[in-house]
Amino acid sequence: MREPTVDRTNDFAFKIATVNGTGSASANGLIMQAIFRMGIPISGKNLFPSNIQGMPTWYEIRVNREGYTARTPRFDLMIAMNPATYARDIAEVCSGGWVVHDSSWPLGEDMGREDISFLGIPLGQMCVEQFTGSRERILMKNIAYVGALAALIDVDTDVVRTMMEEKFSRKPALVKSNYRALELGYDYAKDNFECPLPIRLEPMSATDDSIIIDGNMAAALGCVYAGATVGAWYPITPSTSLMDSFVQFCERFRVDPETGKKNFFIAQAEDELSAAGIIIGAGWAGARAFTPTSGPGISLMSEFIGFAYYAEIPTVFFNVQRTGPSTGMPTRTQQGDLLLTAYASHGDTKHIVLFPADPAECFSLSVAAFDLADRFQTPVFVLSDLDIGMNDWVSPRLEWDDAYRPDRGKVLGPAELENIENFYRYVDSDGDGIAARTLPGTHPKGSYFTRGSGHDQFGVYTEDGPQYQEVVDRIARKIQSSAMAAPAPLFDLQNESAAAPVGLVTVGGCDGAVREALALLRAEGQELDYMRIRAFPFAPAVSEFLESHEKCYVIEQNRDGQLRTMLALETGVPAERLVAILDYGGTPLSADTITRVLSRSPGDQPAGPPLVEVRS
Amino acid sequence: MREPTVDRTNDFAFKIATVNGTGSASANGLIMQAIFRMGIPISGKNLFPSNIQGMPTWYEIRVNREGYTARTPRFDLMIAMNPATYARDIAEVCSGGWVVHDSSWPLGEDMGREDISFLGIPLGQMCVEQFTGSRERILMKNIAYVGALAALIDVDTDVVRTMMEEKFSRKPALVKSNYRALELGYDYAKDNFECPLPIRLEPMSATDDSIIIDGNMAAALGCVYAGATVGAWYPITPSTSLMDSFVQFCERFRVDPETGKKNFFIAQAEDELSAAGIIIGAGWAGARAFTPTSGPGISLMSEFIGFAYYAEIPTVFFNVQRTGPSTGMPTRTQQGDLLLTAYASHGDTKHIVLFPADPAECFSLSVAAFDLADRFQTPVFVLSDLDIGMNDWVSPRLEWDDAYRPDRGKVLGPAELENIENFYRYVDSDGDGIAARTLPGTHPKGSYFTRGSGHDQFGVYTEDGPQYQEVVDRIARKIQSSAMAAPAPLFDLQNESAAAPVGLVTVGGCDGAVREALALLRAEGQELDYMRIRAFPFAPAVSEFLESHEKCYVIEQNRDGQLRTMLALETGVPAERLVAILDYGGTPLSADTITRVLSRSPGDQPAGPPLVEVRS
Amino acid sequence: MTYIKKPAVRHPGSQRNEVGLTRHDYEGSMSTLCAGCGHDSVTAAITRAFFELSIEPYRVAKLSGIGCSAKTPTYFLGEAHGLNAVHGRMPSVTTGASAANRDLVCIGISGDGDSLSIGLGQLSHGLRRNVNMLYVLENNGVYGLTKGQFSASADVGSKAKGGKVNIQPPIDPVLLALNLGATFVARSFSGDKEQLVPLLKAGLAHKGLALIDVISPCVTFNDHEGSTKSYLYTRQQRQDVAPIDFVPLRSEIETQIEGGSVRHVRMHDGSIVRIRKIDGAHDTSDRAAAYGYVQERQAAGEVLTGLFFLDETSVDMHDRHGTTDVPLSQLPFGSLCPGSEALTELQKELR
Amino acid sequence: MTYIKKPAVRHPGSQRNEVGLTRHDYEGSMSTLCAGCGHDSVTAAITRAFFELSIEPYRVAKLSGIGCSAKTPTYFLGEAHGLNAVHGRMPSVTTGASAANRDLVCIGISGDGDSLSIGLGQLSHGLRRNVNMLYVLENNGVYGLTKGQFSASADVGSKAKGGKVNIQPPIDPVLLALNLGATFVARSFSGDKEQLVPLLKAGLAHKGLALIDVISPCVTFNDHEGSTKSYLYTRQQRQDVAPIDFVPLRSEIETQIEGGSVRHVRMHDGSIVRIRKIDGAHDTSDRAAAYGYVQERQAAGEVLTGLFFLDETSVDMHDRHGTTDVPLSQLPFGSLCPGSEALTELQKELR
Ligand SMILES: Cc1ncc(C[n+]2csc(CCOP(=O)(O)OP(=O)(O)O)c2C)c(N)n1
Ligand SMILES: Cc1ncc(C[n+]2csc(CCOP(=O)(O)OP(=O)(O)O)c2C)c(N)n1
Ligand code: SF4
Ligand code: SF4
Ligand SMILES: [Mg+2]
Ligand SMILES: [Mg+2]
Repeated sequence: MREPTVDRTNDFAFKIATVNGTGSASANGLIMQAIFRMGIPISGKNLFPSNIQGMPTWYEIRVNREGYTARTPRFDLMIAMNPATYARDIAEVCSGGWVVHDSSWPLGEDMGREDISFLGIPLGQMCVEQFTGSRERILMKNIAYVGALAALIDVDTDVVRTMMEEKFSRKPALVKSNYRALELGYDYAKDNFECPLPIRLEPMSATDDSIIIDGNMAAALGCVYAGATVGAWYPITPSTSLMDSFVQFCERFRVDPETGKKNFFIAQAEDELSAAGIIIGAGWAGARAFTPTSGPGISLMSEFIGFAYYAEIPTVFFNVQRTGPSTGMPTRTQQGDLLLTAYASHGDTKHIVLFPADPAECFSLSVAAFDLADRFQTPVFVLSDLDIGMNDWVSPRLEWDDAYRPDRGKVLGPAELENIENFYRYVDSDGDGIAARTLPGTHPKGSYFTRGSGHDQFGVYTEDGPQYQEVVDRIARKIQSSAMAAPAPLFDLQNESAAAPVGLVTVGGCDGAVREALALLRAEGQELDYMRIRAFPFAPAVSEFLESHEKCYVIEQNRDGQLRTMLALETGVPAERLVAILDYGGTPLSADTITRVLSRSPGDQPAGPPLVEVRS
Repeated sequence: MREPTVDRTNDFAFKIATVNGTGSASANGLIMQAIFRMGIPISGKNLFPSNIQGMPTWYEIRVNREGYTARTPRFDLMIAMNPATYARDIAEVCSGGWVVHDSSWPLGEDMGREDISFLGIPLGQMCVEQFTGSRERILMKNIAYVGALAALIDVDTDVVRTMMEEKFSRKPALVKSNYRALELGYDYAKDNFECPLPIRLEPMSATDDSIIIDGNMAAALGCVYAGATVGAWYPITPSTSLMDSFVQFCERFRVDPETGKKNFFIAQAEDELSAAGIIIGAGWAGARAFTPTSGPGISLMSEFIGFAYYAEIPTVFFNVQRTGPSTGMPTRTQQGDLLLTAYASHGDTKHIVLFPADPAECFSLSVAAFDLADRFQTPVFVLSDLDIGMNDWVSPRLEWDDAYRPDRGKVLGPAELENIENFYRYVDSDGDGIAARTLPGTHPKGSYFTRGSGHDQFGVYTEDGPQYQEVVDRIARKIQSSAMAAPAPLFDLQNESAAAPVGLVTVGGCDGAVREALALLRAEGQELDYMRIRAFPFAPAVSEFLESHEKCYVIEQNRDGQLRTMLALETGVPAERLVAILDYGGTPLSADTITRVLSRSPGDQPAGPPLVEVRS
Repeated sequence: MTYIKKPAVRHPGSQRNEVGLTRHDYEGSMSTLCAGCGHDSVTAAITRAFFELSIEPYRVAKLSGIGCSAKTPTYFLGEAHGLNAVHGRMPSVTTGASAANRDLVCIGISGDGDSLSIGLGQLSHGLRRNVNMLYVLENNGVYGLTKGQFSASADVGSKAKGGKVNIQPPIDPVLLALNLGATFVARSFSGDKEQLVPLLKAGLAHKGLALIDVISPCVTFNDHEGSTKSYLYTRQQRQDVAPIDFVPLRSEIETQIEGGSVRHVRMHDGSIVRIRKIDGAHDTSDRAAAYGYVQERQAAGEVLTGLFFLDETSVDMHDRHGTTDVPLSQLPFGSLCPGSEALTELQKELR
Repeated sequence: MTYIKKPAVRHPGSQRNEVGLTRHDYEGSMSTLCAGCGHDSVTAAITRAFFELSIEPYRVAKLSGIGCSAKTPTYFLGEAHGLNAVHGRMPSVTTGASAANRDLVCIGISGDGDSLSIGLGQLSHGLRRNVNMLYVLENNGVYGLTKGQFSASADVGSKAKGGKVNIQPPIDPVLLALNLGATFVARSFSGDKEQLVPLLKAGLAHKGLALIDVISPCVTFNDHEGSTKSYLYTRQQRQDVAPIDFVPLRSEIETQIEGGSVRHVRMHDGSIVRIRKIDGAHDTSDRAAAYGYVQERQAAGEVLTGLFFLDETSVDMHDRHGTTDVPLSQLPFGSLCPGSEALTELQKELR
């Protein structure tokens, strides 16, 4: 039970349970955006089904005045609009919390929860009375619960109304009915309940320099800004919106206003193999090219990935991970493809992988990915996930330095070729493991034959062991050397001068939850250092961190502790010093998962679903 | 330089350099088989190009009275029939050795090798004189060098003649010309050189209980004996002959003599994805089904492999490895797919992998693979390689126990289903991690829906974290438990009671070379234990061995030390205690590679090509 | 063996078929597709076809790939084994299932994305193998499940919900199948049970791969004007060719024959397909004519439906291969393992 | 930019083309194929076609998959960039290369295994995209490089070297391409340079995907009696349809025209294809007629060669898409990156 004395203003979470395809998504977005505009740190997590219409769907909102907006599984308020999931939704409400439900038809039970308050609102009935046609009635019911919520937690209705005006600027009739529905809910709540509840909002100014964006959109923007011109893809959740965004941005920024001609080329390929082939061909011919996909796509692209690795062709793959294995849970998140991506394809291979933690990094690491791909002439993977990619995040405004110029790596152009005796594709003339390449169509002296079969340093076909080894050994050195050029790990150290006894290590979208746990645990008096890895192969700083801590907890979202595996493997730190905290049920990580393991007073920790697995 | 005092009888190696597609392959096979019939331990390694006609090809033969027949890179004699590779062939001959060449046209030089003897025989000229038509002349030149060799090293020509009679029993004319060609070479050598050379043969009886067989044929035989009925494949070197053999055996053993109907079904699929789909469908429907492929095929099958893993469908995949990455060197060997195979597909996956060392194990481990696949309801991989699969090996006669009955695992038939209340596909009723399955078409009560998407233990689609986890956690336990049922590692311990300070660890086809090195090193007085791993996930005995040795050398044929990686990862033994000895130039491993690193008197070791990489 | 389910409660008036089952026994779990989705109509037709053919559900294997269409096998024949493969790979898995057990009645459900984009190779080679199965392609011109991108069957110029216009020429599965040597090729419309049910029944009776392309509108992403896969367009532009009746083996052949010229085709299991020719123009045994006719009407903007081609001499995968009659999965081990003596004999040759 | 190679030694009598190069300049490294392999003849024809068209080799990108056929790009145009992709995936890589640089003259070489088995999807969808490339399918009915298994173009009943008989109906790439909306479809025979060279030249001039199916016998595994892809069979059963001449842009149009009815087709680059009709029966602008004709002659056991179909209004991938004229790979970064101000503007909408 929550202590009543705690100030819950701008510090609570609520969940909206509805049915897929009934228009609730935009109502929920409205709430998220309104609270954001009130300046309050907020996150929204959309738990949607792999279905188009009729299945249960949830939207979770957390506001936190201190800016901790990782998912929390503890909800103070449930807007229970879906009879099909009513029982389990009620069960998720914290003791002392509230349930808003549609009292138009009796649900009967309180499901044994006498510790929570039920706020019945005849939403359906009111909408039947006020609106005509089933479509409008269904849609407006969503707006009505927004209204009720506004009254209950003090959402600024002026802000909501402004948003409605912006959204329907060309359809005044719609604005009117939205207003009306908003009022319906608002007034009913005001009239019948003690508003606001203790969980309530108060305007702040914490989001003034922020935007709302999802990771896929940010990554797409990164592709545009990095100068990517060729994109190929095959639709797959949760990566699809990355290409949708890229298309939109290209149509906005890359169409010649005079001729209408396009400074980009996008191919919806027939499958993932073809998408991989297209970007490999484009990379070979000198364009910056990318494909967005998810786990099954990477599996299908495996053969091509090995080709690009061995033939040394720059390409960028976005893997927006979902819950595996196989088709798995396409609309749930996971970090299950770390191992696959790092070592994809048969034979000896190892790939550069970047791990963005949030949309802002989806933007910046996209740009980095293209630079690394060009510089190291190899496929680079950006490993995002469904939570980062598809959920709306409050993000600091993205920054762009106009001085940025792409690092295209060693590409010999016509002028350089004119002046050299002979061009040999795979000769490493300066010892950095990288050989210069040329682009087709530029100069007769630059020609060479690109192959995934055995070749010597001159690019000539070979079946000779030492000649073959010379090339693959150089490639291994080259990939390893990328560790110094790729985005460095980020640290939050207890003390700059000496290492804490215990380290927390994580990757990608776990960042928010781990930072929150870090603060809670430090507040308990624990000494902890924090490292978030941003690239593979690991930089020396990664080994140093692991070596300087007696014990590290490796927090990640998969069953098998894949990051821990890679750390043990690549750094040589004994696996027993790395303890995995694993969460792989498909929802975004919450700080509870970590504190439940690490807190000194675990009694205080709320019991949670058995989502956490600790392995050492 | 070889010491002249050493007895070289039945202890030497020679190499035959010819041109692909000129009929030398069968001549070389003749030599191999004749020496085998003389009872002498022998091995033949075919180094052929990825080409049909006209490129250089080599055949290496080693005889060793003590039975060490791993490849050796030191050749006492070169039969240099290919002018295009003459220079490099000569360079490979040991000091004090011999070169047989065709003196019909002058090659001019001794390539600066004054330390070896050149035995010129006008093979071409003799054949032009004795035979007509270019085809016959080319073919008979091969037989003529067999004749010369017979004289030089004392091959029993009666044995050779018998083989010719067997082979051409229906074409007496061919027998005659073969006889003639054999004599041509034999007589010339006898007349012109001091025969036999110090490297010579003497009949033994070491091979009386042996056969000559390649691993692919043995594996195919394993499939037949295990009762596999469905095979699907897409041709790829070096796996193709596995299916070719299976077809032949089936036509021999599996055709109803009366009706002519076939107790098997083989599909040449349109690609590897389809081959995987076919065996998955067949496994699901209750047949034992398999596909032979190589690295690129496994990459392409990755998505399907994850499906079979998660949907729990028994299937057997033969990966006859070749040199990667990508197309790599299709006619060279490597152990480059260990990591890929063990963790193939996106999401959390782990697979049962068996590692045969030679054809006899290709036979027995094939049978084991089908039993494990059925018992654990999962894909099982048999990881062979080009050397094992395509080279002719002298093998102890294969044994078969007629009491063997396939372990079909937990399959509920009509009778069992009749008697149970309800069937739920993924409920683990006895706690061993394995749930019973049913086959389509058997009983109404047995029906269930198989899916690669999220499902609960009842087989019902789910997007719920805990329900999803229940299933994937059980699968993880199930796969881990296979370690106790799979073929155990084999040991050769210095001393049964106490561990030696150093262990040698290897896998698959490295066995012969490592055993030879072991004997040499022990003869030097070194204390060494030996373990050969035969299955993944690793049995507890594997960890115990690693833990009980201060240092282990992990000997394998890939660039990145994949076995070492997997050992460090899965056993938790610190990586620094595992030192990799890596050989990945594409030829079968030789003992030199190991002794060059481990011998106390490395000065005595012959210098070799830079094929070895030591990494720790 | 035949297991007949005996439901505890008998709904009065619920009709029973020859194996004593009701329509209800052929249903599956509740559909989770959008209300009005064409695929649900196909499901209903499939349910009816199996019921009317009196096939016991447990003898059926129902397979699919991934997509809205691929979800439908859960919605019919709850007592049949089902399998959702990976996207686009249903044909190979069905090939394998049928290889292992030739007695299985195999039905594969696929979508246009599943079959014509990622799965085009598998569809084509499945056709070539003439796997004994009914292949239902629920064709809506879009990727429904991933929210409405164009599939390879979208017509040039057709507009997606977002306004994007398709610029790629479509693949017509009917023409493709005729081209690749398919032995049973038909098209129907999800909304027309009267045509679809007999086609499904004939397809089930066919020995070999029976491909039925079913125009099945996606109400959410592709049922607007300008889409040739919409309810409206299909209703307006449909032209039936060679409608059929299907008379199962065990039914008496009805004597009453409707007007027009009728051809009787005896299927491998003895059942009869009666093909009525509307205008005498189409002969279902002439592949080239079928191709030409479909192509010609297409050029005229019409969607031709009906049975286009049926190879009465069709030899299915197993018969081509010469597989034994007993399902391979049921052969006793003794008939598969040659035993130790044979091994000894064999090894004499390996010396 | 044009780089003209000036060889040190001029072979007397070696003819030079418009860009000053000799035939030798269009050669590559020595073939490693079997003596007599049909693929080598195709290589020679390709060499000649490029020479005669005076295309500078460095402007060409030559791509292939894996197979004996796929090896051939190393044997021509040594000064062109080449790429051996993975097996069956040449079309997608070529799509990407052409996407990045629309000025590249793309030629893709493939085999029947590469294109009709593992690569059937990529060929089909490459055709649909109408990538601007010449696609040469060296068709021998077998997998040469893996030693003679049947490919998907092997005819029913054809015998492999080992005696195995093919039981699957073949895929005819010509019919398939016509079916899928290809804009240039032809067939020739590796042994007939007089027909093949002009076809290759026309294919290079075509804007869009020009598919030429070249019967190219595998002397090692499929040149025996009973193989329809053998030298013998092809020589005997060949029938030419609509032979063509090709007149490059820069050549004067010859005034002398051979007998018979001749149609001139102007290609996008201004060059002319002259199509002679042998019997007046075939119109290369009629897709349906082409399909019917090929199918009909095939049924009669004939191998029809020549140009079957040419869509003069072909709009290639880039033009359909509306890509800018400058190769994307050459666009300056400034024209690609919207810059910080645009980002600030954009983000105003994200609040
Ligand atoms: C390998 C892979 N790529 C992509 C996807 C995503 N995906 C799921 S269904 C689908 C398309 C479905 O279209 P269609 O087959 O036409 O079925 P419909 O939903 O229209 O019935 C796609 C692209 C996937 N599941 N697997
Ligand atoms: C993924 C993959 N599977 C199989 C192979 C083996 N393979 C190489 S070439 C080839 C077939 C070649 O046939 P085709 O394309 O007809 O060429 P041809 O040799 O007849 O000219 C095959 C199966 C491969 N290289 N990669
Ligand atoms: S999205 Fe379209 S295809 Fe999918 S269920 Fe809805 S209507 Fe049917
Ligand atoms: S095997 Fe056949 S296709 Fe390959 S090179 Fe030889 S003749 Fe040509
Ligand atoms: Mg569809
Ligand atoms: Mg071929």
